[in-house]
Order: sequence, then C-alpha cells, then structure tokens
Amino acid sequence: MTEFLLAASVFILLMVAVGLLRVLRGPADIDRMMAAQLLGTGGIAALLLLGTATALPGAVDVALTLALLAAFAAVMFVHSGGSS
Amino acid sequence: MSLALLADAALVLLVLGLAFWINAASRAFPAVVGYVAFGLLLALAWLRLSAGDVAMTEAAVGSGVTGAVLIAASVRLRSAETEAPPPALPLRLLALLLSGLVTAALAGLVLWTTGPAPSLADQAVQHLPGLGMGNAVTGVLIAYRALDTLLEKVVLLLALMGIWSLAKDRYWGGIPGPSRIQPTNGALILLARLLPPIGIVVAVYILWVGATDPGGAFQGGAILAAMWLLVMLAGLRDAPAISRPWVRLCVTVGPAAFIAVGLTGFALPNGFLSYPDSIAKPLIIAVESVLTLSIAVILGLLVAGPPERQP
Amino acid sequence: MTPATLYGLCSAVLVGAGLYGALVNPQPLRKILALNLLGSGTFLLFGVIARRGAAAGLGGDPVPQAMVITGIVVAFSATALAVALLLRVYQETGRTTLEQPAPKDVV
Amino acid sequence: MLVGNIATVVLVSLGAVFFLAGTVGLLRFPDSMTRLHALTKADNLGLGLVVLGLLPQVDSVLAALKLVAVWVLTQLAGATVTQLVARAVWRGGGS
Repeated sequence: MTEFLLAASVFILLMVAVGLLRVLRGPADIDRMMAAQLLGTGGIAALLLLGTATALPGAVDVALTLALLAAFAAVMFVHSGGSS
Repeated sequence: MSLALLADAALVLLVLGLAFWINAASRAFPAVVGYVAFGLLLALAWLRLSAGDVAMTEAAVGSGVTGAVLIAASVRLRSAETEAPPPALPLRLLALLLSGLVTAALAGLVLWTTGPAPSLADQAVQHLPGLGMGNAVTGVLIAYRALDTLLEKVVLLLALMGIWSLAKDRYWGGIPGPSRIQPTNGALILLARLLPPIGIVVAVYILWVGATDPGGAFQGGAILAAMWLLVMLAGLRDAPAISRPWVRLCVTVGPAAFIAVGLTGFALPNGFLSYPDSIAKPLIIAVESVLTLSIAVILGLLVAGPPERQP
Repeated sequence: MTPATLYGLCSAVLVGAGLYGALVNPQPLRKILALNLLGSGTFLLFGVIARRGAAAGLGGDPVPQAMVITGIVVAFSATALAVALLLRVYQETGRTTLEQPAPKDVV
Repeated sequence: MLVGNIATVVLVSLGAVFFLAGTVGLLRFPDSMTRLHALTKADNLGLGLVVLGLLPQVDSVLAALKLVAVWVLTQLAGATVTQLVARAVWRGGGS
C-alpha cells in the first residue's frame, strides 16, 4: 500500500510540475498565479500521500498550514494591483 | 532505486528546476511566483528529512509570508523594471566558476564526510521529561537554546524598527499602507470573514501541539499574522497606526516576557533562562503563548510596511 | 545514495545557484530572491546534517533543526527589511537599480 | 482491511487522473478564463478524491477530520482565488 501511495504522490508531483513549468512561461501574469495555485493544491495532495505512506509526524498539520495560506499569494497579487 | 528514492529524486529535480527558473526568468514577477512554488516544495523536502517543525515553518513563513511580501513588491515595482544590462560575459563566467566551486566544495563535504555524524539528540531527549515536553525541537527552542529564540525575537523587533524608520517624517506614527482599503471585493470579504476564526483555532492548536508533535510558537504566530493580514487586505479592518499603545505593547511583550522569565532563573539556583522543573511546563506554555501573540503582530506589521498615511 | 545525501547535493546546488544569481542579476529584487535561495540551500544542508545525526528515537538531531527554524524567521525579517528599503528607493528615485544613470541619461 | 485498500487505490487513482486533467486543461486551453475553469475544477476534485482515498488509511477519527478540514480549506481558498483571478482577468481585458 505504501508503494502505491508513494507512486501516486510522485505522479501528482510530476503532473503539477509539467503544468507549472509550462505555464511559468505563460503569456500573462495571471496564468502564473494559476500555476502557483495549481502547485499549491497539488503540493498538498502529494504531501498528504507522502505523509500517509511514510507516517511522518506532523504531515497533516503542515498540510493544514498550507491549506490556510493557499489563498494568500493570490490575494496579495490582486491587492497590489496585479492584472493579466 | 526504491520508490521512496524516486519520490525524493523527483522532488529534488523540481526544487532545482525552480531554482534555475528563479535565476533565469526574464521578469521579476515570474521569478517570484517560482519562489512561492519553490518554498512549498521545500516544505515537502523538509518533511522527507523528517523535520516536521521546520517543514511547517518553511510552509508558513518561508513560502507563505515571504512570498506575499515579494509578490506585492514585484507587482509594485513592475513599471520600473529598467532593462539594466547584465554584467559583461567574462564577469558572468567568473561568477559561474565561483559558484561552481562553492557547489563542488559543499557536494564534496556532503559526499565524503565519513564516520558518525555529531549529534546532540541524546542529550536533548534526556532532559525532555523534566520540561514536560515530547517534542525535542520545541524543547531546544524554548529551553536548551532559549537565548537563540530570545535574540531572534529581538532581531524581529529590530527589523520592524528598521522598516518603520523608512517612513517619511510627516507620516511618522501614521498608518502603514498607501491608502485605506475599501471592502469592495465580495469574494475576498467572504474569505476574510470565514477563514480567520478557523485560522485562530488552528494556530492555537499548532501552538499547543508543539509541545509533543511538530508545531510551536513560530508556526502559530505566522498563521495568526496571515489571518490578520487577510482581514486588512479585504478592507474589513484598517491597519493600526504604529503610534497606538496596544501595537507598541504587543510588539515588545514577547521579548520582554522572555527576559522576565529568564531573569527569574537568576532567583533560582540554575541561572539565566533556566526553568525550575516543578513549574517548567506552565511557565513554558505561558512564554510560548505570549511569544505567539508577539510574533503574529510583528510579522503582520513587517508585511504591512512603513507608515504612509496620517494616523 | 541515501535520501539525505540526495538532499545534501540539492542544497549544494541551491547555494551555488543563489550565489550566481546574487552576483549576476542587476536588479535588486532579483538579488534578494537569489539570496533567499542561498539561505534555503544553507538551511537544507543543516537539515541533512540533522538527519544524519538522528538518534535517541528521533527522526533527526533537534538542535540544528531548531537553529534552522530561527534562521528561516530571521531570513524573512531580513527580506522584509530589504524589500522595504527597495520600495523606498523606488519611491524617491523612481528607479530600482542602484547604478548611477549613465551621463547621457542625465542631460 | 482489504476493502479499505481497494477503495484507497481506486479513489487515489481517480484523484490523480483529475490532476492530470487539470494540468492538461491548464496547458491546452486557449485563454485565461477557460484555463481557470480547468484548473480549479480539476485540482480541487483531484484533492477531494485523494483525501477520500486516504480516509481508510488513517488510524484515528481526529486525523480523518483533519484530512477533510484540509480539503475544505483548500476548496474555500480555491474558490476565492478563482473569483479574484476571474475579476482580474475580466478587468484586465483578458488575454
């Protein structure tokens, strides 16, 4: 079971990496914010899978922290007048 | 090539890919977005190095709050991105050679150090029961190397004073932020009303769980700061004028409480910053909660920036 | 090739990349970013040494881990101060590079 | 425990597929608005299925509730970011 969870977390990390690396070159800044948001969610999913697979203490609490701050980057972007 | 090593290799490749992207990006904003993603993946790497406390700090402070400051700055400075020419080729090659040498030296250190790594883990764990604690990292932060944590609070205070001193003379004592933010964005207002209560509960939980599992004052304080900033950004509450007494009190109460507790150590035989075993646990909890409040206010004001308006 | 060694090599490359970026990139904001990279690489090296020093039932030696936590928070305060200084320079001079304008601009 | 394992494998795989769909959507769609649609639908559903898949693996109810809390908070953050991004794209004329 842990092998499967590890494989799933690697898969999700690579999926998100492909999306991130392509869109980081994306035309508009707003696309880059989406890439960061995608990585946030993908990172949390990979974190939960890794944490469950290897029973790391505190993995879910780190995911909780990340989930709480997930919107922070985009809020700061829009607040300081970022646009596409 | 076990699967775990594959996961680590994928993570390392991603982290390094982002690091090169941060250097190579043509404009500042894409580089900063890359840095936010980099900080998040670093939190994963810290977890793989089984350092839960550091992973949480990296997630909350390293990628969360630092990312916010850098994103705001890169958007504000976007119009002034002068096409300053990068240094001439020979200079760049020299810099490449130098950083290559540094990397080679560190890699050599990592690869060829033989013998058991020096470790203070045994001593750290030995005295934990006396402090009523299970988490060795929090034990080190609050008890064994309490001086580091105290001085680190003072560094935060100095950084805040440095930022406040950047205010124009006529705005001294005023309110950070260029203008009063009007609460217009419905979605942001909903988030700023819904998330902070949950964030406060999670922050207190992380502070409390820090005694036995990864967590503690820094991480809890960073989450509280993020929630406070969210309320300010949504326009529900204006940033406080820095001359307000409660601001000055909150900012200094952390280091002051720590020094006070440290001085009580003199009254007892053990010396400065040592906790008498009998009341160690409540004393530490008291100091940590005051620290969390102080960290939250300082981090929030660090992000808010120097005063730019009349009080 | 244990995981710790892998992250050790990663930290070495991060330090190199941070140093290169700080030296070469002309814009101050990019230098701040590069120095943050350098800092993250150094902290990661601490994490590797802590991982190798794992004993007494812990995942890693707590002392370097505690130092890294303090380091991350101090690195943030340094970044916040540097960014505030940069924004203030931009407010005053309207430019973000520290080089003096070439004579032809001044005319 | 076998049923739990099977459920985990199926649900986590579905979640991973949705991440794949989210990424492909982010790459293939022509402009920001459609990309936004693909991004938020897929990764939030992807994370939801991953969390659902992990529930049988977790040993205590508190840990299970924390997993669900992580997913709910991410949903809340994702929904807000979608609104913010859509507003910025719309006001910025879209690309």
